[in-house]
Amino acid sequence: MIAGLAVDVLLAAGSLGLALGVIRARRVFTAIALFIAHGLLLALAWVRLDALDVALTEAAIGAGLSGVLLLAARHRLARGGSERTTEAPGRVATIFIGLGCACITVALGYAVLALPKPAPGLAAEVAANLAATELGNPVTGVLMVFRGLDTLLEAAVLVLAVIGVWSLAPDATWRGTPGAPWPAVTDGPRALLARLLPPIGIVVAVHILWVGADAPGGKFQAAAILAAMGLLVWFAGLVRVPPTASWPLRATIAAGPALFMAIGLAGLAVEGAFLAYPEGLVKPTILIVEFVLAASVAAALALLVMGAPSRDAPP
Amino acid sequence: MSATLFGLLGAALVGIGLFGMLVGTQPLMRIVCFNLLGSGVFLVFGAVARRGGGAGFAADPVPQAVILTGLVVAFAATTLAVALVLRLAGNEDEDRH
Amino acid sequence: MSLLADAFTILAILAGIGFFAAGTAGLLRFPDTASRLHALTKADHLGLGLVVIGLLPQAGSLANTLRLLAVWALVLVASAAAGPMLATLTRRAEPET
Amino acid sequence: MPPLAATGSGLLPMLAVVLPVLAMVVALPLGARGAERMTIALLLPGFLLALGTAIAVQSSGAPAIHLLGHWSPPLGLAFRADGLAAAMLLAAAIVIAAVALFARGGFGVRSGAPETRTAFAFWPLLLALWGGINLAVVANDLFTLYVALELLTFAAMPLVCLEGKRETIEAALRYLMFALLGSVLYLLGVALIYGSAGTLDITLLSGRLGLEAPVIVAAALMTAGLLAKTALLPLHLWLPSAHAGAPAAASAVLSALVVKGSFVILVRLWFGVLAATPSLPAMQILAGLGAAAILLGSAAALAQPRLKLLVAYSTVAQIGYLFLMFPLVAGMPDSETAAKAWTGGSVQAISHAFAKAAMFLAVGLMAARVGHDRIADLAGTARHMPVPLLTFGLAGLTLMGVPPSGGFAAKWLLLSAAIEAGQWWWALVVLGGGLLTGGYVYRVLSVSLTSSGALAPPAPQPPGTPDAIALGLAVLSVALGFVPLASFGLVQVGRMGLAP
Repeated sequence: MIAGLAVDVLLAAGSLGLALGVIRARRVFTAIALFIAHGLLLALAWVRLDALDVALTEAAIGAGLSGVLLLAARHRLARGGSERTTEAPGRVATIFIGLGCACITVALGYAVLALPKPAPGLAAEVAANLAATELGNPVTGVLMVFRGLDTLLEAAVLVLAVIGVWSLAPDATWRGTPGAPWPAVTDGPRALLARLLPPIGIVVAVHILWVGADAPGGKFQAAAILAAMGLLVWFAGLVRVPPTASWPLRATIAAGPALFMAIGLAGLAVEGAFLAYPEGLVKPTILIVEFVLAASVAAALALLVMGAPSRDAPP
Repeated sequence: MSATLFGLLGAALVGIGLFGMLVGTQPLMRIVCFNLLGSGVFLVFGAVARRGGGAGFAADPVPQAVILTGLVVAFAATTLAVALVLRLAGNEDEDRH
Repeated sequence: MSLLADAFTILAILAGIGFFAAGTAGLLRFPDTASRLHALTKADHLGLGLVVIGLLPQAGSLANTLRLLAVWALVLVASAAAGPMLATLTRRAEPET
Repeated sequence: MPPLAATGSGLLPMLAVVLPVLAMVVALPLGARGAERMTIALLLPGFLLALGTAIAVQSSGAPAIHLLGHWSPPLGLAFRADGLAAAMLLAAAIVIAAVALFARGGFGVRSGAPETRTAFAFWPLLLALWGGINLAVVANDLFTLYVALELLTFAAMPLVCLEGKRETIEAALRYLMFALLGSVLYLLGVALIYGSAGTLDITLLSGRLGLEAPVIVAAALMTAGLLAKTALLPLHLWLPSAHAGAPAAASAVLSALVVKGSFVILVRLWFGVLAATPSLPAMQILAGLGAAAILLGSAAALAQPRLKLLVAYSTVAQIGYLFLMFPLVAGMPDSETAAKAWTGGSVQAISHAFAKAAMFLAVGLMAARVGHDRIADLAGTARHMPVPLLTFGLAGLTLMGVPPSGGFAAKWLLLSAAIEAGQWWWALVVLGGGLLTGGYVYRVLSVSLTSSGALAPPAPQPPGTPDAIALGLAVLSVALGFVPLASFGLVQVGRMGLAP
């Protein structure tokens, strides 16, 4: 109990210190590095909050992919030279903004303390209905069955984000390969990692996907790991990404949400409600959707990190 | 106990992230601060989830699932913002040449 | 038997923590980046190794044993890759001190 | 409130959400040409689904409800199309159809021609926007509404800078920052509401929340977030540059629909989720901001040198009218006056959608043919482009609230509700806003009607389909005023905060 509290306090203090470091940092690079460290501490905080599914996702997406995305962006901006900056607010304005933000924090903190006890929630409802989902992991049950619509829409949002990012490319290069090209490295640490890790990563991702039905894990975590492996190989210049015009690439991104929606519509035809799964086949159906969705989400996440096709020279 | 502590941490992160987003001058810096703000929001949600444990679950799975969805959506938002910033910088290069 | 195993675990982990402490001290006190990196990678991974060895008797199952070993191996690979990268970057940034 | 029960007609709004989203996903591998054809093919079914929903809701006098996967709230998610939702579905289907047909000129792909970047992006973005707005009006779960908000933002932001000009990219970045801040604040409020009540379903929440600290903080955060997305003054700073910089077809949907999505969610928040929370002071603040938006936005529009910016500032002002309904509905709940104000706000949202879409399309046509949009140099446009100018004028009538137009019906309802509620000051704002609107519309018309001008006449073009489409929308916005008031009863069906 005491040990747990000590860990919590250390985590919270560390995370708070890093967050303050982020906004005090003079260089963007420092801020990003501190932010990544902050994300890793948060992943531990999620473990302490008994949210292992979220912890995995936070580590993989919140710290990992976001960190890579931001570092790569800073790298490209540093080479390009000019990042547009907006005017800083004056001293008085800054003080007022600071006071305003402090007020929001205090009000929010008070609200958190004033939440009703015992806490209302849906844990009992989930427990009572989990058997019908044929799944052991309640979070996966919520994501795929009770709130399947949110998951479906979110997968569609990722497709939309890829379209949005690609649409930001200049006309001259938009049909090229996503992101700035990286030179191939044949030896050195980057090549070592790029050759050694992906097989392990893929095994881990498939494992996490597979156990996700009954234990912490699932498609988002698996997809994030797969995306990270893809990015590693890409940064080492070992693979060429197909151009944005490539049909197989586009079909890969769209397949997961399209299949999910098709199954949802089949549920409408057979069972009379969108996203109603066929009785007795709930778990197999969900597993099929999760596998295809994981592949699509992984592709979308990796492409989102790579960014719009650009003609930047290699670093 | 953990729930309250991390809920309060979330409240602090919201304030810090918001401040950084409002006073920041470099777009990339503001995007980092947006992510701090987002992590604070998710922590508050996580505290709510932890408090709602019961019926054999250590925490309420519904808000946990909602947080997962939210994390992925927030990441997609970050990538869009970064892509815009990069495009803006690239455009300036073109103007200069 | 289990008492012996527990004693081994405690000793090994304490030794591991000792190496972590030494590594951290080195990171803070050594004068230049290369020696700091040296302190970090060498001591930390010896430390982690001892912690992992200490935990092995507590693993309970073959799967957990393999997981622990995998953690160690992956961290070794990561630092083996990250160390030289950082070294290269510093050599570029602070030439021949 | 009793839990929701599914109705047979619930399929219609559900399909109205799912089909555009599915089409957006499939559009990616199909490419621009396939996406364009699919969008066009979906226009009629989409319209019929919306019409069917409206008819079902009107005839049964109850909302159309679909329970996803047969799971009922609080565990599951429900779609609930009440009268307001049905009316918004219909308006969205019409505006999207008009814009899609209009955009075939600019973003259409001939068979065999290579896929251009703008066409590749435009069609899926339009579909996503359609799905997003439909979701925002029918979803009955606070977190699903968050996803709807993000769907709208992610679709709208790339539309702003579709042409790739530097100032439009800057506008898009500013818009994205406002929008992201808005949705994250909204989400924070959602977390506190779940912590207070243990459910996210609006129907279940209504009546459950009192005046506790977490609820008050949540309401403030969610309102601030939604106002940033709706661009109510003083959070409107992103709107003019974003809406004026986008291509005409995109501006039309942005101004007509996207800002209405977050507005409808705000209505659901205050009259659904917080139905049992005393809220009149907050409502007066909202309406006060709305009044400021009407007056300052119209004045700013009057001062704009460029036509597109004028139309964008006019949106800032017209959004203000929507917020006048809040204190009027909350002030005398369950009264005839509240019903009047509610109808007034809804009709304002819909007639502005038609009028503003028409106006942006017309202005886009004029700017494309003249080569610029400087108001001072528009002399002679009346002779060369009579149809777009007529469109602008008709849409202007609705914005001013001149009888008999949809805008008149809306403003008249708001005005008389304000007087009945004893809050006569809002009536003055409505009148003043109308005068200022008249001012900026007249300014454009008077210059354009001058026949002598330095304007080198563009190659005379016969009025084609695009002109007719824009005109059709403007006519529709006026024709709403001829609809007998009784049939606006649709928007009263299933109104939140009323006795069931």
